[in-house]
Amino acid sequence: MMLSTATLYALCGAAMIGIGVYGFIVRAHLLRRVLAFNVIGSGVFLFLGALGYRAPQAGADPVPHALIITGIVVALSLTALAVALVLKHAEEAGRAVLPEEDREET
Amino acid sequence: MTAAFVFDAMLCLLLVGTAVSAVAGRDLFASIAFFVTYGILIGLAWLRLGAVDVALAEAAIGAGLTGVLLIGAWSMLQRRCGDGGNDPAMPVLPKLAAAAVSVTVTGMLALAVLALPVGAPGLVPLVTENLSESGVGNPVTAVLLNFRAYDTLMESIVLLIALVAVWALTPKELWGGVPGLRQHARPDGVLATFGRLLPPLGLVVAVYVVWAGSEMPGGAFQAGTILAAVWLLVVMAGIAEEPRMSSRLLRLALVVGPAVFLGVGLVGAAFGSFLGLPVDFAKALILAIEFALTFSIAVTLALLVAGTPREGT
Amino acid sequence: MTSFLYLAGLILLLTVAASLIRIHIGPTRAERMMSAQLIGTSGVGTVLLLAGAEGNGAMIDVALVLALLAAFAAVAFVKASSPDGAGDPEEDDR
Amino acid sequence: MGALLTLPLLELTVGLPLAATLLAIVSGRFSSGLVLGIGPAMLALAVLLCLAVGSHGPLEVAVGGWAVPLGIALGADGLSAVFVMTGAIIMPAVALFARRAFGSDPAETTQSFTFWPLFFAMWAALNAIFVGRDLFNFYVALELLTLTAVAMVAYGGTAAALRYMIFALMGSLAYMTGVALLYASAATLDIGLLSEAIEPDRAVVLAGGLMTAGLLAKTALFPLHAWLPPAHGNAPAPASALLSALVVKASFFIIVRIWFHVMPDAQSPWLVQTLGLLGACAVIYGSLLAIRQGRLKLVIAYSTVAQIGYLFFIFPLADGSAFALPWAAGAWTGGIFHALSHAFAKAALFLAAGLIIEALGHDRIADMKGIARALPMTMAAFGLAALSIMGLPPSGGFMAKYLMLTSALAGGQIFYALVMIAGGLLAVIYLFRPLNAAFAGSHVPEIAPVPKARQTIPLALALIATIIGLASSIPYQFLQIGLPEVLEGGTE
Repeated sequence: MMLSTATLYALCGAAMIGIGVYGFIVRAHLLRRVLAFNVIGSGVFLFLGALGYRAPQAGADPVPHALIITGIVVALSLTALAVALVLKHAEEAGRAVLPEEDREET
Repeated sequence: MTAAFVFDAMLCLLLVGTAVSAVAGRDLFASIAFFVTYGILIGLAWLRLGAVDVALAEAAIGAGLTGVLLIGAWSMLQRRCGDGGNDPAMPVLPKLAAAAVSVTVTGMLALAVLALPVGAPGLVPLVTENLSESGVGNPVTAVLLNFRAYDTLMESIVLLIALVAVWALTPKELWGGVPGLRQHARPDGVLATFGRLLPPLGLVVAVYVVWAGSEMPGGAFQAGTILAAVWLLVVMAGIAEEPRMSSRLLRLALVVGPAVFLGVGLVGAAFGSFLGLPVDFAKALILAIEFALTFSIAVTLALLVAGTPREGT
Repeated sequence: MTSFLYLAGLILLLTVAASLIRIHIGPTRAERMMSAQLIGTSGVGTVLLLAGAEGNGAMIDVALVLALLAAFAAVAFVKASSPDGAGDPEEDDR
Repeated sequence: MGALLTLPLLELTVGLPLAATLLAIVSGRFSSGLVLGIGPAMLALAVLLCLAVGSHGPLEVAVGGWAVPLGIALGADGLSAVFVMTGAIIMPAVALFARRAFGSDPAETTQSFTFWPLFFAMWAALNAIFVGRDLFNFYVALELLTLTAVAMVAYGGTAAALRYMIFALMGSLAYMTGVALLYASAATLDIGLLSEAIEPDRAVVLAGGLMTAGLLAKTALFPLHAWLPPAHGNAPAPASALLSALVVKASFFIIVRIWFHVMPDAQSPWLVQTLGLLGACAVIYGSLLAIRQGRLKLVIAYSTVAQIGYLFFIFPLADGSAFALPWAAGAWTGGIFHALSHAFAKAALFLAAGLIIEALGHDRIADMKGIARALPMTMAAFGLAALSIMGLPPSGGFMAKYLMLTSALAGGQIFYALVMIAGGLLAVIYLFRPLNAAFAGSHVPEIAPVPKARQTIPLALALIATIIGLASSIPYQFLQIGLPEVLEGGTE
């Protein structure tokens, strides 16, 4: 069976969500968590956008596109606040890791 | 058709590869470089999915601004705290558990995708049917600024409040100062020259993107990001300084876009429906909202990237 | 013709893959950043090929924005590698 | 009365605080006075909204005149109206209380500038959720709410804010993934249309699970509660009051909308019992930890962890999956009642704790002997609010627990009845400790002066928490307006 473009990219989005989730759990460094958040976020958007392209002959569905643009801006807003918080925390605590997760370094 | 499929498969492979490297790599800076690449590749994926507007937003925000934000944060961490980005080690068992969670999430989503009906057109017919009433020719702009304008209004407030939230982290003694680091460069150096050459070009592109947005892909958020990048470039080249947080003019600049948007919405409420745009004036109103929004978004984004003031005056 | 454009795009993607390996190996930051910039350039090229393949002129705008913003990331990197994080490596010449 | 329907009531409940947000950014240090105008206006709007819903039943308007599924609808049933009203009382009360901390400096400071835009944006986001009908709009509103809440927590500590943000970020992503799946299944995001369009198939059940998991992280239901005590316990008192009283309820509100309005058919015995059990764990675990805290604000914060648990008893008790049981509507109403009375009581407790900190300079329970003699009005407010949290008559908390308890007994779910009784007893223990300390000894401690006018604010909120128990029939009747269909037939 030949995968349709929509299905292929939707599966790719699902894979990216999984990869991001792994990073979000495993990596304790807060800037890496911000990075993982962005990977999951774009995975979710790719997932939504791909599913809106299941009828290419009718054209891509513009409603998910609008939702995704809104979502990208919202994700950027959250990222900016998260980065500012991480920097402030690192200046206070010396490291960009939450105290309870500060185990031995590799 | 097959060539396109091979292209898609290769792109997906690269996407997964860069995502894994960005998340699992050891060197933090390399991870950020992978993430910037990842943003570029997603932009390509959006083009393959017929989403040119999203590709523009991704190219500007995902690959551009987020990358700059992360590079800046990496630099600050290293300089101020000597934090090179090393992670505390996680024991193997929790790592396996995390991998299991990740595989489960992906697996369940994949199964759901395969179970969804194929050929579903979504809301394409409804948007097409109502496009002539919306005042613009680009369906995505019609959704963003007319059909679902309420979402977009809230989104513009989200961006503004993100800046207020970042400012809320300002140390007491630095309040009202100049956001970010004090930038400087050799006056006749490459950086300063670059900072003089690029802005006019960027300005033209930004105006084009917002103007084109009503009929072609483009719009306020993409154009605002380009303007913000241009302004940040001017600042980084040491040609101009960020305005002080306490500036009244700056605060007016921040709110003018959302205020015009909300104002149009409330006037609409007085004449029938909140955020309702009369067909005859829809195009003019949408353009007015978009230009005001572009300006405010540009100022907000530039200050978001700069962050809180770092040094006293 | 369309197939040919996709195949050309595929070749550009292969150059992207090569650059990715360079980001991984490094070892200096400048090398990593330069390969990310190279990928930006390949990205611009790929966008233009896709615009041709799908006959959608609007896609060219994406290439424009990508090119403009890629330069911006490079400047941010140069800044970050200056001594105080806000300067210009050229200032050292003084 | 018909004229009410021509007013843009729903739009203004969101639009007015949004306008206030923008004004607060440009008006600088005068922004603390804005609430004097906006507060009464919002209260008037809430009253009109209640009148409109009371006389005409559920309302719905299409924003911009675009009908769903293309556009976005706003709507209000009894549930929306009651929550908007609760916000319209608590928000201005907290704002009046906060004017001293965030508005009295002659020069502009970090907090005196940023608090007010955050405050009004929080209000707009809350109301957008209470009158929302669109799942994606909920997402945008939730993110606005998260930004304001994280920033307010950051006033009290960066690490606590980061911990909160980590949970909130994961929560948003899970929620958004669910929304994506639902849109892909049904090509609409409107609550009403979705409830007709979807079948409980694989994608829909997964979407429901993801959205719920995400919202639970934001509501802080056990075991996703770890962020809440440091966040609510260390933020400035007015911020803690808003966070505990209203912010955690907003994500709970969306959970109720999803499972009782969008996909009641997808409720499975497995789901309702899991949510109920997590709620039970939260009640016991939160209460036990509240007993062990040495600081007053942490006791109150852990109490929030416990009280959130009760909210989720509505799932097993009002199980809408099979058919409308006679007691289902009672259990559902009891759960909502609990959310409301907890909002008033918890806001009163945190504000009272804030006054004690202002007076003593700390909130160590062991060192507040005799504070009741120095601050009688504040301790009266604390005691009255504590009654409601314990669930003793005649408070609103009693009414809520009574409704839930009778449903549990009628439905033969003895387990939940026992947990509720145990939770009440544990609440008596953890709230008795500060009360006991406050009334202990015979001397009047030295304190910084606290104006009487500010002490009346927590007292008024505590009185409302009591009055809604005494006059419970009005909100009770109100909550039956636009009751979810799955619960209809359950009302006598």
